[in-house]
Amino acid sequence: MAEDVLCPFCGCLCDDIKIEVEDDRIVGVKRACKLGSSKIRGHERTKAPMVRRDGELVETTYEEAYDRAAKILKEAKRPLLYGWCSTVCETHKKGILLAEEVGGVIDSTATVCHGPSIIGIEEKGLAGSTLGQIKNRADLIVFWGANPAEAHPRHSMRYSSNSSGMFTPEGRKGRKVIVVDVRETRTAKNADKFLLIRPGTDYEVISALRMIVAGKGDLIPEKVAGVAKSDLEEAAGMMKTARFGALLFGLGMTHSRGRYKNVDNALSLVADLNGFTKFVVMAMRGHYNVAGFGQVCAWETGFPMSVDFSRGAPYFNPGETAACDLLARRETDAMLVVAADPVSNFPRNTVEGMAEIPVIQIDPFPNPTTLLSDVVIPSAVCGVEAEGTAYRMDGLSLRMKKVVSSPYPTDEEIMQNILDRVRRLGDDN
Amino acid sequence: MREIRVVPRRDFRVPVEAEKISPDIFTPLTIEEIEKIEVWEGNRKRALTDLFEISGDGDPAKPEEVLIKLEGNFSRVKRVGEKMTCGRIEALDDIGMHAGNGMAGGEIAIKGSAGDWLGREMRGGRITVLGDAGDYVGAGYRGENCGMRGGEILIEGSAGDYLGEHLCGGTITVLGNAGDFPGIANRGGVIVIGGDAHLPGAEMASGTITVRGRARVLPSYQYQETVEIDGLSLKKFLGDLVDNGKGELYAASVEDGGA
Amino acid sequence: MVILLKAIMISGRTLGQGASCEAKMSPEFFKATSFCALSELDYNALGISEGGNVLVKTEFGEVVVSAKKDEGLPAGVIFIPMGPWANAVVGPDTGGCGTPQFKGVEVEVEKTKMAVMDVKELFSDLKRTGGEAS
Amino acid sequence: MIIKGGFVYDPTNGVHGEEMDICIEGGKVVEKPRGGDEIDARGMLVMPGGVDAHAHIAGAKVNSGRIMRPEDARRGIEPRTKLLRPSTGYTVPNCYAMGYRYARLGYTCAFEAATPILESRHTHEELEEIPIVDKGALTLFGNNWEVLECVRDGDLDKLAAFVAWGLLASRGYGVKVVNPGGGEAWGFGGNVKGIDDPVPNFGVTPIEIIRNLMKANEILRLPHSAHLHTNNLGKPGNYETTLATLKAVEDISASRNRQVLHVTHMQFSAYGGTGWRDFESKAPEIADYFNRHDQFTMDMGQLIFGSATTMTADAPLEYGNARLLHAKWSNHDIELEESSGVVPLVYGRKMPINAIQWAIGLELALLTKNPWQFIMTTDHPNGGPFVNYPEVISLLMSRAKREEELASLHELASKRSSLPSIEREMDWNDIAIVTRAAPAKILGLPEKGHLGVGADGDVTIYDINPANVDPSKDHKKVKGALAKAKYTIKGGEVVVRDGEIVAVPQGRTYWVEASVPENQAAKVKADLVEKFAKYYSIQMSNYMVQDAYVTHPRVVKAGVI
Repeated sequence: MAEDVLCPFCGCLCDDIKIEVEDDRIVGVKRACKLGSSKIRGHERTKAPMVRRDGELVETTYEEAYDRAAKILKEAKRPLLYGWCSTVCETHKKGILLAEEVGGVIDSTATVCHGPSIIGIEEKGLAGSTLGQIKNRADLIVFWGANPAEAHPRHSMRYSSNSSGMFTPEGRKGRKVIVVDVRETRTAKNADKFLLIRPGTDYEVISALRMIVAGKGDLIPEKVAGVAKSDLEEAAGMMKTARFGALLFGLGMTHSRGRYKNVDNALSLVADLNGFTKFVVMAMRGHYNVAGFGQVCAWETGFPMSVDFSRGAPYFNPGETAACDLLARRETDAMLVVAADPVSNFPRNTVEGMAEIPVIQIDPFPNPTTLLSDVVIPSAVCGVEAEGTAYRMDGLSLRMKKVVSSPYPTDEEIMQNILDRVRRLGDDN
Repeated sequence: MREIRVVPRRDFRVPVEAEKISPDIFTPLTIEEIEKIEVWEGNRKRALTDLFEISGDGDPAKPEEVLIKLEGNFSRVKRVGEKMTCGRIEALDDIGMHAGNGMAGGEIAIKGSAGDWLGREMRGGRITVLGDAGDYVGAGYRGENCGMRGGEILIEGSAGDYLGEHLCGGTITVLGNAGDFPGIANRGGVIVIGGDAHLPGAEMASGTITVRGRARVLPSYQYQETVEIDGLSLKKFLGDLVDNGKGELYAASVEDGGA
Repeated sequence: MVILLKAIMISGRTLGQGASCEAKMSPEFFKATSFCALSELDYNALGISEGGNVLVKTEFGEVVVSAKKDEGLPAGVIFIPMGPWANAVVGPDTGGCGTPQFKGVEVEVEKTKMAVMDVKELFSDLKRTGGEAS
Repeated sequence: MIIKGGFVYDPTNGVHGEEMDICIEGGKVVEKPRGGDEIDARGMLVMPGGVDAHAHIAGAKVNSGRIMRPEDARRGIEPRTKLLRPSTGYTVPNCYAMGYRYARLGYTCAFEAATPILESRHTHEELEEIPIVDKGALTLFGNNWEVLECVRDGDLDKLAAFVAWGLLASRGYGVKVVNPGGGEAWGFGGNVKGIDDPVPNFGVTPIEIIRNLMKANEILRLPHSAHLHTNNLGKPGNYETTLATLKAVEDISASRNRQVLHVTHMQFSAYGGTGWRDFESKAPEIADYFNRHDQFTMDMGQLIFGSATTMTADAPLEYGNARLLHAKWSNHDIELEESSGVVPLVYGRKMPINAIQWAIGLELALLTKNPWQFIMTTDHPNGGPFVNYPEVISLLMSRAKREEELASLHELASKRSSLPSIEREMDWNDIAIVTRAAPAKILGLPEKGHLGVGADGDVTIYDINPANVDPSKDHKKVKGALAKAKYTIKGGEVVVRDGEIVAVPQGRTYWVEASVPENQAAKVKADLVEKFAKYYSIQMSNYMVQDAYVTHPRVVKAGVI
């Protein structure tokens, strides 16, 4: 039995999982939610490395796959190195170095989830805390465009609405929960106050709340984006009178019209609220280590994502240098995908941009990206078959464990092998 | 006038960064020297002549007398006219992102459309676009609290989102529509939009935004009065009151924000 | 007569999508992500029969998905779980900040007899044109 | 290796500018080398490698600064080379730039000034990525629930055992105390107003926390003393808090041959006035106190005009700053342990407050008579980035330069401080003390800050001739020479030549392993088991920094046994 194992699924990065192991095989998973348990138990794997020949993916050796990957990256004028959310920070470090060496653009899945949150933070800063602070102190939780009941199943019990701590001994009973969303989600059904807003109106609703919080509620109209002023006043009142409030926002804010400006305004709302009480704000990060890539990339390059090394010096400008920008505009001429599945998660037209260029995939599992890849390199599952560092959604780093051994190399080893070959190609030139 | 023509030798897939296509750089150079100027095609360093055919008057002239004519498709050529202080650039077709970055003087005239970040952090001079412009016209770089500080941008077509974000001075005129959040965090600049706009002037501290078409106005703007400007009846608002802003917003018609 | 519903499409995570998203070639993932949830009002208005499919169209593309009722949705808003079916109708524009608008997409929805494509079929037309090993 | 004929300043060993050779073998200073390179240092200034005892260079809040400030990262960009990774940033440089820039200044050792235990893994991840220099991190204890409870219960031995455990868990080097009690109060948006203001919910006062942590520090005989960021830091009139704090701990004595308390970035704690309108310097009062009490040391926290990124575990201070300046604001509360804030700002020459703050730092340095009680810092990047150390040194060495500067500042810098009347100009010996010998002594690093036999082979050679350059007049030359070391030698390896990096070795990380009696350790463990079960959001077994995060450790032993 492996104890206190970290879960390699969502940004909650639960670290209390028990895994039963017999003969180096997982036979049981305890405490994990449906999502985590499903991943830890495992799925169909990509059995061997593959390269595309005559239009079909055929099995090959790791050596050939590495050589092919290195050659594609080295020959490209604007290679894109994308993914990184479901692997450990040790892989990120190697990936950033590889991006430097090949003069590429490195970007993470953040740019299709909480990238706008990071740009919002660049405008306003982030008044945050660790999750334990919320657990121990928060008497008001606001979920905005977030549905943890489906996306982060253990969040409410471990960290937020239903958790208990030093100053919150009653758990859910001692707390109020506000949910703001465009539909009544499972999370909304558990709320004390639910604000149903029209899609794409987050910014206006936040501005109205800021007006009420600042005591200027008399200046706003009776209805804002479909929400009655009285409802806004009630929500704002709950926020102002909380002893410790936490605004936890999800992709509802970043994927909607307004994108990073929605987040920007929400960060201002929280800063304003701190003039009256204590309030913190946090992005509900999706994958277990998408936050880690942002951290590593920031300390290595100065920027958290979308870094272009074409000219040897880091250049950052999502909108210009993010993965979807490059693909949608057909500006990149090769792509490495590590621990992510852009073919599923990017808009169709953007995926069509991938179909025009050589694609290398490093991932334990087959997925739609495999279908469009020219080199496929299977890897060990981080947090189950490989150890390393991951950052929880609140920025806390923890060490993931290796529970069983794997016939596959780790992502980190694969990156190193490609890096070595890229360097050798450089020497030949 | 010393006229220098720059013509792409082929279409680019990978964008070219050519901040040295600028009157200030070209001025003292002969054609042969201009051909050797370094540009970047993705991660490859190129001589200007590798990618573009250069022709025109060979003799160096005063910078204010230099005219650079960009003929052909420059839609993937970035940073043209960066930090230029004088002279003139004419693009006969489209131009790529970041044209006129940090420009301090002179003129860029674009007959086609312009990419994103046109006139980013511009300080002076004039940019005109006959077609459309992308997002972030006259904006600042990520995280900065000042975009354009001076000069003039005229777009005859429409502009994208975040027009004049963090504007600290200067004037931007768009004859067509603007996208979302024109004039966001405006700190004293002037924006005139001929058509429609979505949520203009969010977090505006000072300055003026005029929307001669229809605007969706934030709930944190306070209606003042209706005024007549250039024969058009405009509703005047004050905001953005979330930040105690004293900006002026004029709109010919207002979309119902309650819906 | 074909009834056309103009609606706003939201895509997002669900438990089922999450539990199967590391096994995207599996029937579980197909089941979890190739549907469209509609408000009861919209569902009935379209005249969808039990287990029926709808065609969702935008200016960017179209996709056939199965239809479900969801009492949590207001009329005029449809939901498709995050995945390739939803993304078939999301536009590529990144709004100047690198992120496509996955939520709040203007769509048209109609009843259809066409079948839902599986994940391989969805991408079968994207022929590889580069990157082959020699 | 032999460094021949330079003017050597090694105050620890009583060498004051004598022309002599320094020999290095096996990474250490030796009497005679067996061979190796010969470096001609004739006509040049030779000093031990610089030691930065207080800077914010690694960890969650530094990275928050980077993430919220792309506009800072774009300043100071240098592309990669065959040898170097790319550099970015001015106030919050990337890790590589930190190492390269310290080395170019002739610094070979730098300590991160504040790491919460819970987030120390992150701190070490960044420290590992900072090349060349040796480093360490001071661990935050001043708002930790276990500390507050030990203080409340008067259980000093248990407190000492917890400090030892905290140092181990964080792989930390010393005891950092920031706005004690204030960080906990900030958990509900409050603060403490002074050293006797009780901490909400815990029934202890800041001064009790300080006294007990100082005593625990001495029970454990740690190499460094307690390292204090005072209550009320950054507020007008706070010099009274600072002096009251010091007076309240005069009875505590050090267990080792060093100070009993280090008060950090004193510039921010030496303010007079009842508000910003009558804000004035009280540096003379502070310096006078230090001149009469040699058991205390301080560092400067000098302000540098231009862009800065303030970052501190003093979170309430940062919220105040952000609202006052309408600036970006990041805050980060750490469950059961600390809080912190980050606010970017610009210090202006014509801003009266900033101009006075600038003067205060210099007054403190020049009025403190014994340079061994003083460390030159900018509290990087709070007062300004460390790359400005040559500017600060040239100010300390030249009254003429100070006068030139004062003329360009808001007039209140001259009216509300005593700086214009201060004649003192530091000499090279003083500089060697406040940038090398004193920080090493104060941190308790016997192999750093000097060039005696057995010392680390960390040497800096500056291309300036102390025999014929008058720093008082030629302050530009001083600043220029110090900004780009002619040579920086780290552990016997030339890492900088002519101001350029030529080698990138991996430095070591200092941390302190302090032993405690088993029964005390057991008491602490029982407390922690309960805290993790009830309050922490992670498991206790996942808490401690693993060895994988400190690949080149230098473990210093201390403790009770």
